[in-house]
Amino acid sequence: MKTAVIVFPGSNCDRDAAEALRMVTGHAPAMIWHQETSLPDGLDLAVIPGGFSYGDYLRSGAIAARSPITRDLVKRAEDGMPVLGVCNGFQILIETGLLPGALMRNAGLLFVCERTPLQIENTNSRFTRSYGETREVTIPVAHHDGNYFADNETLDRLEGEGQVAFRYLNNPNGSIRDIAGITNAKGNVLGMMPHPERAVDPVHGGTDGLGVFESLLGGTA
Amino acid sequence: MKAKIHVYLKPGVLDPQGTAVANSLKTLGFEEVTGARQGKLIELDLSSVDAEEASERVKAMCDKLLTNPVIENYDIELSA
Amino acid sequence: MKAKIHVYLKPGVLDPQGTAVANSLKTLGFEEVTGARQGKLIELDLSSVDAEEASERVKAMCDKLLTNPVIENYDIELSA
Amino acid sequence: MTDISPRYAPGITEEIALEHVTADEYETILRVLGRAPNMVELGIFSVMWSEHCSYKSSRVHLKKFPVTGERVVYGPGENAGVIDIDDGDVAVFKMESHNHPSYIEPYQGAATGVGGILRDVFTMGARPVALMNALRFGAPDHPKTRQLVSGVVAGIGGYGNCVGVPTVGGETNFDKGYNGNILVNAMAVGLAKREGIFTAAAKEAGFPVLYVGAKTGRDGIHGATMASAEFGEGSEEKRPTVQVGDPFTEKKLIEACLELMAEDAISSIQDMGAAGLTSSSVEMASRGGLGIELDLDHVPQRETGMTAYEMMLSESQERMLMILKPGAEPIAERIFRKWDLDVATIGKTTDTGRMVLKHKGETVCDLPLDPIGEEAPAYTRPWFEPEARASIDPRSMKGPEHLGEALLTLMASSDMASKRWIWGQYDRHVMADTIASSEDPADAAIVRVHGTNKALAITTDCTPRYCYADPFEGGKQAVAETWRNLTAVGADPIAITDCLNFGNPERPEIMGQFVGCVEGMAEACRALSFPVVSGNVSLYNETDGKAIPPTPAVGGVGLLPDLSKRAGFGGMKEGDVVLLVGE
Ligand SMILES: Nc1ncnc2c1ncn2[C@@H]1O[C@H](COP(=O)(O)OP(=O)(O)O)[C@@H](O)[C@H]1O
Repeated sequence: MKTAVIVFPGSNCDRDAAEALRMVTGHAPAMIWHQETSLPDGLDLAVIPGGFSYGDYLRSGAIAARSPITRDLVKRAEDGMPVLGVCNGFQILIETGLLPGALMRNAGLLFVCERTPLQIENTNSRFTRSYGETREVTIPVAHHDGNYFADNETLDRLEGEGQVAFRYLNNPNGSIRDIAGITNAKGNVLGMMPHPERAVDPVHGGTDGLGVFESLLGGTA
Repeated sequence: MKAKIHVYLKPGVLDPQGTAVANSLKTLGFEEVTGARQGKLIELDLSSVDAEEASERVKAMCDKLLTNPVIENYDIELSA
Repeated sequence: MKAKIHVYLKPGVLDPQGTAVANSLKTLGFEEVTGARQGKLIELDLSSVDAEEASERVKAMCDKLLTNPVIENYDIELSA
Repeated sequence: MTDISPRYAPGITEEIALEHVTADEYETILRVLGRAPNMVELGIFSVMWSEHCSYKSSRVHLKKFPVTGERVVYGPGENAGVIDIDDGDVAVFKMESHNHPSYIEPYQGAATGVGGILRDVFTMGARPVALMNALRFGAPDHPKTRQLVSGVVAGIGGYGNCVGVPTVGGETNFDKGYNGNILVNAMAVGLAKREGIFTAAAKEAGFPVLYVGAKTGRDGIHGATMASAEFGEGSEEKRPTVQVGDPFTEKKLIEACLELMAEDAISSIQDMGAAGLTSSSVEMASRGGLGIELDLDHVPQRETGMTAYEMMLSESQERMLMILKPGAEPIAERIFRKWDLDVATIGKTTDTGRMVLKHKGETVCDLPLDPIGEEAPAYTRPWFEPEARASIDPRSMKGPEHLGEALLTLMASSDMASKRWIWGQYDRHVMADTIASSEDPADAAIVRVHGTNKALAITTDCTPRYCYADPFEGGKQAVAETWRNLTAVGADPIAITDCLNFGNPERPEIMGQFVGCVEGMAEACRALSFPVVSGNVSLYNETDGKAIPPTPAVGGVGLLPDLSKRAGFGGMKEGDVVLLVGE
C-alpha cells in the first residue's frame, strides 16, 4: 500500500500519522511538503494530519486549503483517490470544499483535549469496515475549532446518503447533530476531528484508532 | 489605498463567542445589552490606485480567502 | 440602539495573523497587498435610548471587558 | 581600538545612568571603560547586570546546590540541564518563570513563557517532547483571579498546543498571598542524542554570526528607558508594548533549527531570551573568550526607524542567534527560507574580546566583554532566619466531629479540587508518546522516549505553605516530594530543575526565606543524589510591600528503563491489600 502524508508549516501530527501508517501498512509513507505541486503517482491514500497549518490564522485550515499541493490533492480526490483528513486535516478538507459545512469555534469556547466515545454510523465505508460489529470506539480529540455546522438541507443529505461516519456520544464541542466525521458523496474522502493515530498502541490507553487505517488496507470498497 | 473588511457571522449561525460576550457584560452590570455578535475586522494596505479596480479585487480576495461563505457575510470600505 | 466596536492591535504590537493573511493573499496573486492587520468586530444590541449615555457605557464595556488596553485600541460607532 | 562615532559619543548624565544601574555599578562601569558609556552601552550593562541575567542577589547561594552526578552531562550554566538516559540518549530540561508579564497580560505573558522555555531546550539540539506548568494564583474569590486563571491557561494551551508539544502535567495552588502577584512557571523537557548536543560558547574568531527567526520589533521596550537625548528618530512609537508570542513561528523555528543541526553547519547557538540580542551576543562571545562585531543594519526589523538601543533591548520572541562554521551560510539560508523564516548574517566573531556594534555606518558601541562577566555585581545581601513557626502537637488538636464531612471539605478546597478545567485545555497526547498525563492516576507524567521501550517520568512540586512556615524544611520537602512522585511511578529519579520565586531580596527576611529554602533543597538533593542541573530565579514578586509566599518550584525528571514496569494508583479492586510504608 502506497501512502503519503502532507506536511504544512504548522502541521504537528505528521509524524504521528506517519507512524500509524507504517505500523499498519509496513511501509513508511511519503512525506509531501506543501510547496510541492503534485502528489506521487499511484497513491492508495493521502493523509492530511492534525496541527495548526499556517498557524490556523484567519480560519483553521483556510490558508492550507489554498496552498500549491492542495490543488493537486483536490484534483486527485475528485478522481477517487482516498483522502483522510484528521483534525486540522478535516478543517482543510472543509475549506477546499471537498467536504461540506464549516468547523467553527467550540461551543464552550475552550480548547478540548479528551478521550471521546464515538458511535460508528456507517460500518461499510472504506474507512470503517474493519470495525466489523463494533459500533462504539474511544478516540481522543484535541481542538479549538471542531464545532461542525451545516444547514439542515446539507445535514439531511449527509445523513440520508450515509455520509456521517462518526458521531460523538458525548458531544465535546457543540457540533450540530453530534457529528464528529463525515465523508464525501463518493465515500473516498473522510474528515474527522478525533485523532485515530493517537489510539494505535496499547500504551496510548487503547487501539480503537487502528480500524480507520486497517479498513483502508483491503483495497477499494 | 486602504481597505477595511468587516466579516460577520450569517444570521442563523450560532455565535457562542457573541453569546459569551453578552452574558459577561450582563454579569458586569451592563443590563442594557440585549445581544452581541463577534466578527472580524481585516485591514489591508494596497498599492492600488484605481478605486473601482481595487474594490473588485478586494471582493475577489474576500471570496477566495478572507471569508467563508458557508457561515460569513462581509462588507468592504475603501479609503485613500 | 446598536453599537459597533472595532478593536485594533496597537501599532508596534506583533500581528502574526495579519502577516499570514498578507502572505497568503500575495501567494494567491494579489500582489497589490502590502500589509494586513486583523482585528475584532463586536456588535452590541442595546436597550438604551440616550445616545450620550450609551456612548459612555459602551466605552466602559470596552475598558472593562471587551478590549485589552495593553495591546489593543478601539473605536465605537453608535446607531439607532 | 575602534572609537565610538561622534554622534553616539557618551553624553549621558549621571542622573540618567542611575535610572538604569546603581551608583556602585555605575562607578564600576566608569572604571572598566575609562570613560562614560553612551546610551547603547549603558543599556547593555543594565541588561547584563539586571537581576534576571546576572543573578546578583542569588548567585552566592546557588553555589550550594550539588550540580554533578553520574548522569549529569551539563549542569547549570547552559541553556538547559542535560542528563544521560542510556543508549546514547540524553534528556534536556529546564523550568522558567514568566510571572510579571502574565500578571499584566495573562494570555500573552503565559504564552511567551512557554515559548521561551521551549527555546532553551531546542537551542541545545533537543526536540521538545513535554511541557509542564506550575501555577499559583490569588484567592479564588479575589476579583482578578478568574480572569487571570482563564487567560494564563488559555495562553499556555494556545502556545503549547500549536507548537505541538504535549503539556503533560503541572500543579496549581490558590492563596491570597498571590493576589497581587501570580506565578507562572513553565518547564520543558526535550530529547536528543548525546553527540547531538549544542552549546552557546563561541569557539573561534572569524566565524559568521547569524540571526534567524522572527523580525525584531519594539516589543517589551519600556517607555521610561527611552528618555535619551541621543536619538532623534523613532520617537513616534515610543510606547511600551508587551511581547506577543507567535507559536506558529516557533514551530517552524524548532523544525528549521533541528534540520540545520543535523547538518555540519552550526558552531554554537543561543536563543534570544529577555533582552535577546544583547544577552545572546554577549554571552556567546564571552563564554568563548572571544569578541563579537555586529552590524545592526542587517538585523531583520519589523518596524521602521529602530535605534541601536531598541534593537539591542528588544524582547521580540521566536529569535535565535547562531555562530556558523565558515561557508555554511548557504545551508542555513536554504533551510530557513524553506521554513519561511528570516535569516541574516549580522556579524562575526573576533579575537578582540570586545563587543563592537555598528549602525548606519557608525560605531555605536565598543565594550570590553570580560568585565561584563567578571565585574558583574554579586551581592551577599543581609538576611536573617525567619522566626520559625511554633510547631503544633497533633495530639493537642481535637479531631473533626464528622470525618466524612471533613473529607468532603478538604476535597472541595481549591488546592485539592479537580484541575480538569485547566488540563482539559492542554493537548496532552500530541506526539503520540504520552503514557500518563494529568488525567491519569499516576503521581508523575510519563512520556515514552520515541521509538524505544523506555520513558521519562516528570513532575513539578512545591508546597509554599511549608516553605513559609519553615523555609529549610519546606525546601527539603519540595525536593523530597519530587523524588517520591518519580519513584511512585516506578522511575529512577535523576535530577531536578527549579524555579525559585520569592519577594524582594533587599529585605532581610525575604532573603532569609530564600537562603533557607536553597539550603534545605541542597540538603535533600545531596541526601538523595538528586542534583540540580538547571533553574531560574524570580525575585521581587511582591506588591505594595507584601511578598508572595516563598515558592521554590521543583521540576524533577526520572528514567523508567522498561515501560512495562510502570506504576500508578489506578485499577484498585475490592479486596486489594493496602500497605502503609515509611515513618
Ligand atoms: N497547571 C496544571 N497543568 C497541568 N496539569 C495540572 C495542573 N495543575 C494540576 N494538574 C494535574 O492535575 C492532577 C492533580 O493535581 P494535584 O492535585 O496537584 O495532584 P498531585 O498532588 O497528585 O500531584 C495532576 O495529574 C496534575 O498533573
